[in-house]
This record gives sequence, C-alpha cells and structure tokens, in this order.
Amino acid sequence: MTTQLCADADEAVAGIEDGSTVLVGGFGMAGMPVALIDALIRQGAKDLTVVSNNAGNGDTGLAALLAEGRVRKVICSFPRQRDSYVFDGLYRADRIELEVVPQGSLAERMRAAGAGIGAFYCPTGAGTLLAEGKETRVIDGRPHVLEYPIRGDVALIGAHRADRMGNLVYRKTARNFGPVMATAATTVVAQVREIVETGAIDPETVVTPSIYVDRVVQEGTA
Amino acid sequence: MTTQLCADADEAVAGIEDGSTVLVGGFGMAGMPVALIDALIRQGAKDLTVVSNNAGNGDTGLAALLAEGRVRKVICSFPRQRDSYVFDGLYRADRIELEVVPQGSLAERMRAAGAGIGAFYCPTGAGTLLAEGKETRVIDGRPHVLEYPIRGDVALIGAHRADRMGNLVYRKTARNFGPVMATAATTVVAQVREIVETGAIDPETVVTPSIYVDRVVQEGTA
Amino acid sequence: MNTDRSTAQEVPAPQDTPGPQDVRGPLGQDDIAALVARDIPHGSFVNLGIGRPTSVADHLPAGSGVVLHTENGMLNMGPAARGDAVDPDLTNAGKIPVTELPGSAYFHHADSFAMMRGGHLDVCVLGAFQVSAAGDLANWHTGAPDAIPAVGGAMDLAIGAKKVFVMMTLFTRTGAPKLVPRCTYPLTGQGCADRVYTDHAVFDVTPEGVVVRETFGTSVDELAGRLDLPLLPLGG
Amino acid sequence: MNTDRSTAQEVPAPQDTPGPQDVRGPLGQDDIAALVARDIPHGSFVNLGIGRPTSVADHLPAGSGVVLHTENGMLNMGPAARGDAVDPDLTNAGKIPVTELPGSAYFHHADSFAMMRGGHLDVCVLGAFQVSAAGDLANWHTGAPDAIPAVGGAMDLAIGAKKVFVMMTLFTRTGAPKLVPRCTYPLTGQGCADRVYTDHAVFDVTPEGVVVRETFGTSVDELAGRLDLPLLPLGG
Repeated sequence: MTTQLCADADEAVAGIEDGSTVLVGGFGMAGMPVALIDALIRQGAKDLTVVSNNAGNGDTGLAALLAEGRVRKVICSFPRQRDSYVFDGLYRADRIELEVVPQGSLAERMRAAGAGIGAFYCPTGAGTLLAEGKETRVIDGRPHVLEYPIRGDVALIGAHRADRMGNLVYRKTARNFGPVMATAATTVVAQVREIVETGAIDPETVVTPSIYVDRVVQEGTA
Repeated sequence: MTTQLCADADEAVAGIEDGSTVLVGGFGMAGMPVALIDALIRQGAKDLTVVSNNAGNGDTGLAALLAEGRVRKVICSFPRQRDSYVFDGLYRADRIELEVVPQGSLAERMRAAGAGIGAFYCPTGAGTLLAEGKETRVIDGRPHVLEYPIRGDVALIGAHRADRMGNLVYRKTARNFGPVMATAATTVVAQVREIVETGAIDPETVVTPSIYVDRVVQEGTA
Repeated sequence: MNTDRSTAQEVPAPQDTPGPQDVRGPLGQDDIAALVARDIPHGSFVNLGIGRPTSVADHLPAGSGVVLHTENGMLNMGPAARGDAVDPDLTNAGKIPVTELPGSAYFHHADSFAMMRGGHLDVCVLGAFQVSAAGDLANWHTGAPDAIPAVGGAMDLAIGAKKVFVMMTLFTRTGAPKLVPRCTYPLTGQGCADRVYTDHAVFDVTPEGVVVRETFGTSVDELAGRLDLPLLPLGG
Repeated sequence: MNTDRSTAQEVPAPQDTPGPQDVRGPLGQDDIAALVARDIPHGSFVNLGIGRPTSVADHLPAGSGVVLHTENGMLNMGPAARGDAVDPDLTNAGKIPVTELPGSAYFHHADSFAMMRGGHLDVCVLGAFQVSAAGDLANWHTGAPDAIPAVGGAMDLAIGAKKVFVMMTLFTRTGAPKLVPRCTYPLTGQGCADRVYTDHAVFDVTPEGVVVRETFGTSVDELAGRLDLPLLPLGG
C-alpha cells in the first residue's frame, strides 16, 4: 500500500505495540536509524524483541532502549563489544534474553521471512554450540543446520535517499542489513537523509522498492 | 580470480565439456546471450543439460542447439510456446528429457546454489504434480516442498555493460535471470554491449560483482 | 502472444444472450475486467496474469495509485509500448514490450519471485480452467496425456499474493461448470483463490463455502441449479 | 577496536627470542602476515578477519590483483581512511573507516554472506584460539562460564571460503599449544582450516595429517616434542 511520508520520527514509530519484534538496521553506526530508535524510546512500547547485529553501544540508541528495561530479548550476532556495558549488565543480571545467531544466518533467516521460504538447510554453525537443539541433515556429504525465518512486526532502518513513492537507495556500507530487514517486517519504517520527487531515482539503482516501505521520515525532522 | 576479457565469443565458450550443465540467461529475447549460444553451437559440446526459463524459440539460438541433438535434458519453467516446435518435436519423439520447475523455484534453486544453501522448504507447487516424489513438510500450518540447489558448470548470460574488472550492470527487464545464474555456475561467461574502464561503473549500481564473472566478451566481436 | 502462465487464450468468448432475470445479461470479458479493477484497493501492488487479466489495467482509473508488478523483474510497469517506445529490454511477463512509469524499479528474477512468494503483492489476478469450492486453482495443465507440461510463474503467483482474484467464464464452451466441487485438472495451487469473477457472477471462496457476491442476468438459485456445489447468498 | 569476529586481541605478543637452530627465530606478527600475503595467489578474492589478519593487506605487493571483501557488504575495499577521507558510511567489518578502490561494489548483508557461504571467496584469513589436527577451528568463545557469547561472522567465514588460512601464535602465553589433537574451546567450524601460519612454523591440514611446510628457528622434531599430535614433513 501507499508509503506514508511522516512529518517526524514520532509519527513514523506510532502504533508500535508492546511485545513486538523490532528489526533494527545498521552495522556499527553505518545505517543505524538513530532518530527512529530515539523516537521508539519516547513512544514507550515495551517487552520488545530486538533483532539487530549488535546489542547497543555506549549509552545512546539501542543501549538507551535496553537501559530503560523495554527489551525482553535480543537476537543478534555480536552483543559483546568494548562499550556494550548496558547489555552486558542486563545479561549478567539475567534481565535480558539473548539468542546469538551467526551473522550470515541472521541475514539469511530474515531474507527467508521476506522471501516466503519456510526454512532452509545452512552449513554455517553445524557441529557447534549454536546448532545445539536444531535439526541437522547431511547434504552432499556436508552437515547442515535447519534454520527458520525471523520475521519482524516492525523494521526500523536507515537509508540514504527515498523518493516520495518510498523507493530507497543506500550509501556505501551503510546498506548492510536495511534491504533485508525491509523485506522481513510487517511495517517498515525508514529514516532517510533526503526525500526526492518520484522519478528522481534511476529505476536501475533502486535497492529497496517501494512495495517494502510503509513509512518514510527525513532525518532532522524530529 | 581475475576476469578474462575475451577477443570473441568462441574464446568465451572455449573448454565447455560434454555432459556439462549450462545455465542460459534471458526471458524471451531480453537478456538472451545469443552470441554465446551461437558460439556454443560452433564449439561442439554435447550431452548438455540446459537450464533456462524457456526451451527455445523458432530455429535460432537455443532451438538451434536443441535441433543439433546436443541437449540431453532441459530444466525450465515454460518449454511450450507458440514457436517452440523444435523442442516440441524432440519431446514428442522422446529424444529429450524435461524437468518443469515453477519459475520462482527455478530462480530460487539457482540462488541457493550460489548462496551455499543446502536445500529449502518452499510453498510453491505444494500439493501439485510438480511436487510428486519430493519431500514435503507442513510449516506454520502450510505445506512446503523441499527443493534442492541447481548448479551449473557454466552460465551464459547477457548483460548491458561490464567494466574491465568484470563488474556487470543490466538494463531494464533484461536483468531477469542473469544475476542469479552468475552466482550458481563454476564458470560464468557474460556477453555485454560495452566494456568500460574499471571505475566507470558507480559501485552503488553494480548488480553482479566481478567475483562472479569469469569471462566477458563484447557483442559484435563474434 | 507468448503465454508463460495464464490460460486465458483457452477461455471461450463470453455468451452474449441476455439472462432471464436481468437485462444486464452475462458479462463480456471487458466487463469482467472492469469489475476486477473496481475491486482493487487504492495504492495496491498488483500482478496481472498474462492474457485476459492483463486487460484489467485498462480499467484502472487515473489516480488509482495501483502499482503493477511484472514477475520478470519490475515494479510500476506502464502501458504497452508503441512505436518508438518499444524497447526489447523492457517487456512484461507475456514478453510484450511495455513502458516504465516514474518510480519504477528493476530487480532480478530471484528477488522478483521472493517478492511474490513472500506475500508482498496485495492482489494477483489469474485466469483459470477450474476453481474448486475450497479455492483450489487449476490453470496450468489440461491433464491431456500428450500435453507438454509448462507452468511458468503460475504456481508462484497462485500461492504468493495476499489476495488471488480469478477471472474466467463460469462455463466451458460445452457448458460444463468451471467452478467445481473438486478440480479435475491438475492443480496450480491448493486453497489459494479468494474471489472468482465470471460472466454470470462474482464469488467469494470462504471457509464456510462459496458466497455469491453479485449476479449478472441470473439468480443465486438459477446458478445453484447449474453448479454442482452449494452456494451461499452474500451476508447469509 | 571493535571486534566482531576474530580473537586477535587475545593473541599474545610474539616471542622474540631467536630459536635454537635458526637465526630466523620465531616470527613476529608482521612476519606471519607477510608469509600469508606471499601465499595468496594473484587475483584472489580475499576476506581478512578482524584484528591481526587485517594486517595481511599491508604486505600484499602492488599489482597483486587481490580484491578484498568485507562482509558488511563490499568488494574491492581500499586501505583505512585517514583525515578527510573518513566517511561514517564506509567501514570494514571491524567498523574502522576504509576507502574504496576503482571497481568496487556494494551489496547488502544477505548478498554478502551468500557470497561467502556459496564458496566464492578464494581465501579467508582468520585468527584462532585453537586449531585441531582435523582442521576444526575455535576462535569465537573461550568456553568460560561467565563469557557473553558473540560470534559475528566467524562461523560464516570459517565454512565459506575455498581456502581458510589461520594466523596465530603456536603457543599461548602460558606455553600451551594452540595446534591440538582436539579443540577444547567451543568450535567455530568443523574441518574448515586448510593452513595454519604461526610464529614457529606453517602447517597444512591434510587428510593424512598435519604437514609442516616450513619452520622458523625450530625443527619438525622439536615441534613434535612440544605438540601433542603427529607431524608429517613436507613431501613426506
């Protein structure tokens, strides 16, 4: 349905419900939807499951959401970083649940959700701790782990530019998880640096077509 | 390894062995690597398995390869067309094997081959003739069919432009199967309309990165 | 016409004798297409099957905001190309040259079918040989022993869209119903058809049974006498 | 340094006492990186793990034709960015600002890991806690009960590349071998390591056993006395 151009980040995150699974884009600060996370903190939804590559840095962004006790579970590939002390503290206090997923399987499981794939056999992680309890199968002589889709109720992503229809382009390695998360959530919210007229993005270069994007907000309109 | 810029289409298809599985790009004429198919006809490899969306039209291209009796099996989504009389004749004479695959499963099975996915559960075709003999599983209340990768020994694809390093861009709906096939074959050969200097293609717009491309030949250098 | 998917070319021409109860007799194909177009919500992302379903585009009003998908890798496809606008690199799934509209996007086949299979299209419109009371769809194979099987994207479309609308005549040339208790032709997809637009009536396939939404030159009772399955009135 | 994957920060500093038999004593980390760089074929597509493996890039000669992949979505990554070239949108997998070279390409995470998992990279270079005689690799988890598990892309890299090169010191700070009969740390991948570059020797993991390719300031016999696994001489 038609992409909604939001007046500010608060409008963009309106309606996110308690208990939602929220996919949060970015790899480090590149592609991180900071304005949307800040708006989600103000918005108040709690008991969230957050799916993101990391589990927050320092005291801002995801870390601030975690610090407010709003996140029940984190699904990520790398929670432990030099400045992930907010997550570390919650984890050691047994106040947050953690599912560690190899980075590629994290991306592929969201891709499967977006692509209507029911499950897939993946060689990554076979024979390791992270495959414990998972179904396995040897295919072509190689062990594989059966992985299921990760779906979001909401995806919050950062992109570079949108047209008014909702087509997105990214910039350099800030592309990372955004295009995959945009396919995997019921409601997809993108913060962008600029919004251009429909037709101003070359159709050959669109990375996330408008069909995947529900709401767009320009950064700085917070 | 470094992409080879070939002097002509014959050099580009050199070494294709009898019994090879050849992925052939294109949807209708859009993206069809006509010069490479013609060169493959001259090259002489036989007992081929051809994977392509269709099974040849009229008397040229794929149809000519079929007419020469060089193809043992076709894996495609839609062999029967108004002018597919070459294939039709071979099929009715029991001189060619046919595996019909839903178009999306055809693309996804090649994507799985390129992406290192061992197999995947797909809802398409569940409960139909095309799922007969295949393993099935109900996931989230919905029947799925277990689909395995389709790998090529060679892929012959048409693209719009290459840089000298082998990065490819396509044009409009001629993109179709090219990018997927490029990930799924051991040796990937692309015919392009022009070859530009490395650096002349915006890195944001590359569709098939050079890592997937083994040989490039410019059309008209036949 | 190259037909990768639909069976529209095998749908007989509409009957044009007026029905007994309504001067608005059985509809022509164009009227059916107009009905489908009427029911597509504003701003929907839609795939129109090859053949007759393609004509639904002609009935979408200006400003409908409908974005057309073609499974060979494009969103926001424009009308058929004519004259100098014909570009061999730009076709629809029927391999007919088309145009692009502002805001279009291109993508490869795996991404295009991921979009379909993943349930991102709001509506898909398909032709059919048969639809069953359970919403099973048969539109790819006559089951004839000498037929060369060819499925194209039919099965992907059947299971992928949020809503699958079927357009067909209600009866074959020989008068056999095409809305049936169980399909006798090989299936394209199980339980996938949501609504069936025909020359005599529009039907909803629901868990309770087949509901008649509207009739054209006939009545629910009369239809019930010609079809071998129970029919429910709308709102009944 | 943000470490999403490797364990290089836990690798002790190299011993710099010369070995008993060779003036070329145990190698420093820089020498190990140079050895790895020497063995990367011209034109290879390579992923260098975070931490020490990153330094291999400094030893690739001009004209090596090596194309660097970073799993956060780029091919043909250039050197670290300095000064005005720093762009927050352009980092490597260690989140260090980098540059692009002519002919680079960007792609999203699912495509990037498809490239890795699909076996398209020629070489990947990783750090390790332990490597076993069977090529099992342990580099993500100490197994300590209070450790917060974090794997990043380690498992994907371990199973994806055509050749996996490991760079590590051969012994821990306390002198325990890191090339072991069986890993005691939790595995990153099974049977995935092809070659192990250490300060004392370079080893090939083969179906027949661990082969010593070259030694630095030591001998095969002396190594055999310090390691708890059989060693085969090169060409033996």
